[in-house]
Amino acid sequence: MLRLSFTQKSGLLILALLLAYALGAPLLQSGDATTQNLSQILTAPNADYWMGTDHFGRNMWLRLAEALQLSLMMAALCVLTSALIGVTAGVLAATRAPWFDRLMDGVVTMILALPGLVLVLIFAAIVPGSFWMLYVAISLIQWIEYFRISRAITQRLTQSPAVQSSQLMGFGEWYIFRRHYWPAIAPQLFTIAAFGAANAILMMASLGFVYVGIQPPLAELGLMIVEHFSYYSDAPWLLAQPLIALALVVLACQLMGRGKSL
Amino acid sequence: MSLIHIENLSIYAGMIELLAPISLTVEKGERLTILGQTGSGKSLLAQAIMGNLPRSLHSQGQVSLFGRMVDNAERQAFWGTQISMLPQEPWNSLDPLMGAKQQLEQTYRMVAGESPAEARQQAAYTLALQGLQDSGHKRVDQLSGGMAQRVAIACAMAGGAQVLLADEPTKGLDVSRRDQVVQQLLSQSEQGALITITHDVAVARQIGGRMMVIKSGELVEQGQANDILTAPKHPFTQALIEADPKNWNEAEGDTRHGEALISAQDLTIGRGDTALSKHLNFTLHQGEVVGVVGDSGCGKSTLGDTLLGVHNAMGGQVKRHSKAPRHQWQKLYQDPTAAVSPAVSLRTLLNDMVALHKIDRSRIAPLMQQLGLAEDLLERNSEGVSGGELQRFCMLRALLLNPVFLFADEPTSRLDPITQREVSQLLVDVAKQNGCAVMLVSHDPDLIEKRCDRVIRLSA
Amino acid sequence: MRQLLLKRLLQLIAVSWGVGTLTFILMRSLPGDMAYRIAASRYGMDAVDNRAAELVRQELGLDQGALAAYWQWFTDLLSWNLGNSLVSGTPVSESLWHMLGHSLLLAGAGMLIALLIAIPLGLASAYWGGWLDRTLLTVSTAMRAVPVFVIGLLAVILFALEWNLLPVAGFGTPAHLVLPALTLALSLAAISNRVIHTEAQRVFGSSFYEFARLKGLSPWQAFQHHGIRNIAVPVVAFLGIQLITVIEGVVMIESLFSWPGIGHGLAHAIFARDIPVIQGAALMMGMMFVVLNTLVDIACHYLDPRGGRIA
Amino acid sequence: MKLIKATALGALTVLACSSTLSSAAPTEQNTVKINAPFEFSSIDPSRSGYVFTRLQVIETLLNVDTQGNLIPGLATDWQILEQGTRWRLSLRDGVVFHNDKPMTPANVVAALKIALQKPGAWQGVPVKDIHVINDHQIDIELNTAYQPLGAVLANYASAILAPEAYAEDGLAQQLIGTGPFSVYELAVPHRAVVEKFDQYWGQKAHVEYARYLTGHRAEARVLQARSGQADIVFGLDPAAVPTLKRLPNLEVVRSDLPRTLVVKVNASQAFLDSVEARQALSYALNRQGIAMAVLRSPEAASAQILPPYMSDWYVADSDSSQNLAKANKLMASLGWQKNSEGWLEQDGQRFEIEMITYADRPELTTVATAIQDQWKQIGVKLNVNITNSSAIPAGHADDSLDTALIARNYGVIADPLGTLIKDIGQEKGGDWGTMNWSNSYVKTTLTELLSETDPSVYRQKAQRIAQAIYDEKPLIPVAYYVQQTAVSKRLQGFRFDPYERSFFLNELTWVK
Repeated sequence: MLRLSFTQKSGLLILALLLAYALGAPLLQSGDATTQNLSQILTAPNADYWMGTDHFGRNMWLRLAEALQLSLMMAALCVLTSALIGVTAGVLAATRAPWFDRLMDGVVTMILALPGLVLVLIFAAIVPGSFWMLYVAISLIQWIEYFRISRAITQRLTQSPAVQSSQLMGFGEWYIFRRHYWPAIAPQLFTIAAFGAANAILMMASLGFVYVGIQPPLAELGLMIVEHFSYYSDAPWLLAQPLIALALVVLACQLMGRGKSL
Repeated sequence: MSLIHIENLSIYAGMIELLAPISLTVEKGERLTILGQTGSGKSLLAQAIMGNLPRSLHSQGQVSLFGRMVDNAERQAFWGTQISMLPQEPWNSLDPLMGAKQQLEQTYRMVAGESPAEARQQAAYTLALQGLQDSGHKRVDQLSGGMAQRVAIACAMAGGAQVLLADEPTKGLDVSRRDQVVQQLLSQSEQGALITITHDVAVARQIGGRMMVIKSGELVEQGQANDILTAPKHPFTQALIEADPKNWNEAEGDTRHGEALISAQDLTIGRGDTALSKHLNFTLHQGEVVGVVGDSGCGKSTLGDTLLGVHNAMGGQVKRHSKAPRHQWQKLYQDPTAAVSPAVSLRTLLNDMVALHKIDRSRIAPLMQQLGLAEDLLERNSEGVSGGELQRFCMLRALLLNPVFLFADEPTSRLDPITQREVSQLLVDVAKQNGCAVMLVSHDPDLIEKRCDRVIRLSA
Repeated sequence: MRQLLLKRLLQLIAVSWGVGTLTFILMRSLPGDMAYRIAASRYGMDAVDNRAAELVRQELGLDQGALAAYWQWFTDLLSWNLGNSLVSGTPVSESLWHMLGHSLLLAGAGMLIALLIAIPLGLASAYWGGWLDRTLLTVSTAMRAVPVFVIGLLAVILFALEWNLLPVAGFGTPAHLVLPALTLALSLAAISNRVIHTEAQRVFGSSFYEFARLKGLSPWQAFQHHGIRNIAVPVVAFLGIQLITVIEGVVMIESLFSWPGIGHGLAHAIFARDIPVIQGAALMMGMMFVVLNTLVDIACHYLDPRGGRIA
Repeated sequence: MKLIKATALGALTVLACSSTLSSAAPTEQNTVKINAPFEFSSIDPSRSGYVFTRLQVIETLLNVDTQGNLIPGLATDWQILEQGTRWRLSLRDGVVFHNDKPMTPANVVAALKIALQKPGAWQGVPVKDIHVINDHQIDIELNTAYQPLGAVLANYASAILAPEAYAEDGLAQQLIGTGPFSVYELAVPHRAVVEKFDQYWGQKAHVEYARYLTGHRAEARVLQARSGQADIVFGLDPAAVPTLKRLPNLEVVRSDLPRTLVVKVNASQAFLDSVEARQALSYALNRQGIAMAVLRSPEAASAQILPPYMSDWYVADSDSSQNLAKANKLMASLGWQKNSEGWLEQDGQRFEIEMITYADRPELTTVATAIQDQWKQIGVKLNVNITNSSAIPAGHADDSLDTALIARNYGVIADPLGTLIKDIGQEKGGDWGTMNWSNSYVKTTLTELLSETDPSVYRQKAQRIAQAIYDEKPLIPVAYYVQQTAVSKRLQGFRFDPYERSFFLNELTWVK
């Protein structure tokens, strides 16, 4: 259904590779990401530790995989929830009574009053270190993007001849949504979803940076970058791994989002 | 000394030849019209002459202006001062953020080299000449199509160019605006030369001078305009001329029709809070074809929508004498591609309707055959078929609902002349066979004359 | 124009009330007893004990009912008295103005440098295209793929440590401003140079621009009279949207370079549960955000008389 | 139009710029730049006086030498009369405040009386009255003998300020002290610049200015040290120490201080109320691994809360090595079996506890993560919750706390008895000490020691208390806290105060 441009295909490829690594890694090496080995800290990648060990002697091969799993899961969950809420609210705002539209406008202005990160910061401070509170906060901010796009498209389509003719022919609301609104919204959704996923991961990493995000021992890319920063001179690869992983996963999402090369 | 002389100029996209080699000369004071269907490579010829072909195309052959052989780069120096071109969409060729007068002034000042005071005075004079003196400050989005076209022409000639190339100058304009623009072109290029590119036979007839007819990149006929128009030799030219509604044969004017279907009593129609037409009284009968004509903006489409119940009347009322259910009052749209969802194949859309209204499938094949719709057409979606085919598909869908009333809102204005003739004929015949009343709207009085039993004139 | 300003004013009031109440509710529901947190910030981590917390509770009346506290806070807000910081006791508005000055300085410098980088690169890549366009595309995509604090970390490693040219953190001399502003500018320019590129390409390819050339205007005249303004309208509108990334970037960069701005203050106040400072900072940020948006709206209106914002 | 926007922005930045830049007289050459993790939320001695005693702006009547013995400060000597209920202090003469006014006994009494009402070190001291005796002596009368009073007088909360320094409500609004440095410029909460005070009674400073800056982030402080923007950096993250050691422009000073990383245990919590459970948790700790890999100082591992040089309180034979077998046996004896996922379980309940710690000290989060994994080896599920340090006293007050990882300084008051009484002596234990530990012997003996003068009896009782703490493990020590400080090589004569009372800035000299 989706004709992917070259950039989107390369994005998909990178994402597939990362997913394969994230899910495949635990199968290739036994043990879990939190077992420490205090006598083997900061070892460079070698035979039995393919990606070396971190400052607790934990196996980076498994730990990075777990961090990637967390980021991808957060991205997927946030995109799904915000898309669901955003599109339904958008279509309803465009088709239902005007007071609903004004109400949604008020809510949106309120949320947009503060940059997303500040709001998430406050939410994360309430229940520090909980994945679910972060997920709720990020989705709360991201649904607006979907709301605005779907409302704009639906508003334009309600006046269009196609919808008018379907109404004249006696088709119901659900059919009009399925045949007219959804096919127009869907391609746009893909772009926003891809960028939404990228932003969700970036935001979670940023919160890790300000020590409000995830609590130990959970592995998270942003927190890892901060923890490993002080070892940058005697174990540079330790800092490089989460950095590159984060850059790749965000790059993959952004490439997928870019139909034509922006 | 010829103003323009071209020796077998041809245009290629890579290896494919878009325009076969063509030669022409235009002397001082001469007028040349290039006639052809849309997409036959006419505008490429104009761009080749001017030297602004898109990067992906390249041309061969020699072009000499004012007796001197010039390649693309040198020709740019001639732009504006010696030769000037008017691109197709006038409302796109003016800067959206700048007033009309300001743009004209600017051309006088920078191209003709006049002092700011002279330029301002000259611009005011030219605009007054065109009757636009009070809309000088307006921006493009505040001007009508016709007004924008006239400002664009003024700008094109402001540089003092002797030769003007006009590419489809009357596209999308209604009849009265079209004639005004043609007159302006003729007067502006009195001393120099005018090359006009159009698909509208009526425009060609008004301009006169020499004419060349192009069919899909090939020069098929050339000579004096009125000779070709009165006695076309090439079959394609004949079909083109006959497609002009002026030459259609008269409708039988059959006055038999069933009893009253719907009538307007002292009806006032309008959009938003502005009333467009007041105190309309008429009655439509079953199987009758009624035409509605008037300049754009006089409420033709609003009248139809009010009858259909999509818009509510501002005054008076619409009385329906028949109990036919809502889905038997149908509408055909000006732009079929906007009225049919491209998301799925035409077959699926058809199946949706059949399922909704439990239509007996056996009726589809004969109707499609009658409407000249091939079976495999249904596999494609609305963007995969031509404008004519799509309009006929809309008619199929409407007819399957056994409509009692069909409001056709300029159904053929977007189609090329030949298809326009076929589809409008088909519409009237099929409606009459199925006893369906038709209200046909168009801005072309000839078309309405030739197709309808009765005509309602709306004044702006 | 007046109607636009009225709408923004309404938004300002709604924002201040909304943001204020939102932070008030959120902070009352924070886990951990506020009195203890404040005592910890006041008397030092190890010395805080129940006696100190009890003292703080009486002194600041922390145990008065939620509604009474809210009403009292609301009346204070109307008289623009944001109360005193629970921790340091200094009036909130005074320290916030001080912080706001730093944040505006950082945001202003960041956006200025971003424009200085993005405009020439965007226009050049649109006009010539080719290898310049491709390299810019890859660099911008890479830059957008990393969070702003990573750019900051790399800048610190490179400039401050390896070449030891610039100070790492803190404030005072102009040299302190260079690294944070540069980090913010790079993260902004990565996106805006591509936007300028797309808008410039749209204008250069549009028929009114071609007609201007056909009318006889030289390439430079066409660009000067028709190009600049038509490109500027969507770009300025985009700057309005980019404000969100500016403020979010500022919060991250301030905590990385410990630049005493409002973002840093907010993050720190959240940790210390200093409610008045949090409300003040969130309010100030909300207002700063709406005011900056209004400025962009005015610029857009002035640039594009048609009123509608293209972006 | 584009021009207008650019100039508007430019003007804004210039305006903002001028308002923040202060043209400080101190220059790069004459200022010692100090960076530490501790903010001073106000200038009142009771609140963050420790910053200003360290910057040697304000001084106390008594001081403490490196072995923890009391030595003369603003008071030349002190006698304890009438069985410890009257302390007579003779004041040093020739001491001048920063406002050039001489320090009189009346000033001292006034300052002490103000310090008395504020929370902190003076809590629980049974003071009857303080009054002037003659032109160079004052008396402090107590209701009952209070042996640690000397240590309280050496605490920052009892610093002596000039009368003009105090506002009516007793809060200091200007720091007019007696130290070798006076305040030059203050920006609460994170920037202070002090200037050499020429009329100082003791050893005058060589360095002209000193600038104190709070650095919240551990890695930002390390960067300051590396790039030379700070001459002295306290609170170094142990992880960065190896890299800093290799740098030519600075040296890393390691110093032991009486601060211990301790796991505070709620002895009334369902799983932790038995001694065997606490001993099992202690055996499960790999103290050598933590000391070597996390704290980067192998000999810091310790099974006792107090350092060896506090010999009265140090139990001779203590074993700090990891012993998983013994730990598992102890847990089994309590009826815990490992379930399928490897967690200990007993009649449907999993052995799951929470550990609270705070991020202000970089080592705490890393040590907590290490403990979490080590306790996992014996099946104990530990959830680490990093929040603000106030959550620990709050958890203690409402009994919601399971365990907490803290860095308790037993040397704030030179003699540990004072701290031990506060941490262990109270009925429920102490916010930063034991919690609901039922051992009446220890509580009664501690109060007796308060008035015990015979050293051999004092030592014998102290040993029994130390042995009880070591055996019943109401507090599970992990390691001694090692303070790492980076000092720039352009300075000479830096020495670190184990009791964190002073930076000894007046002993610093520039390397020529």
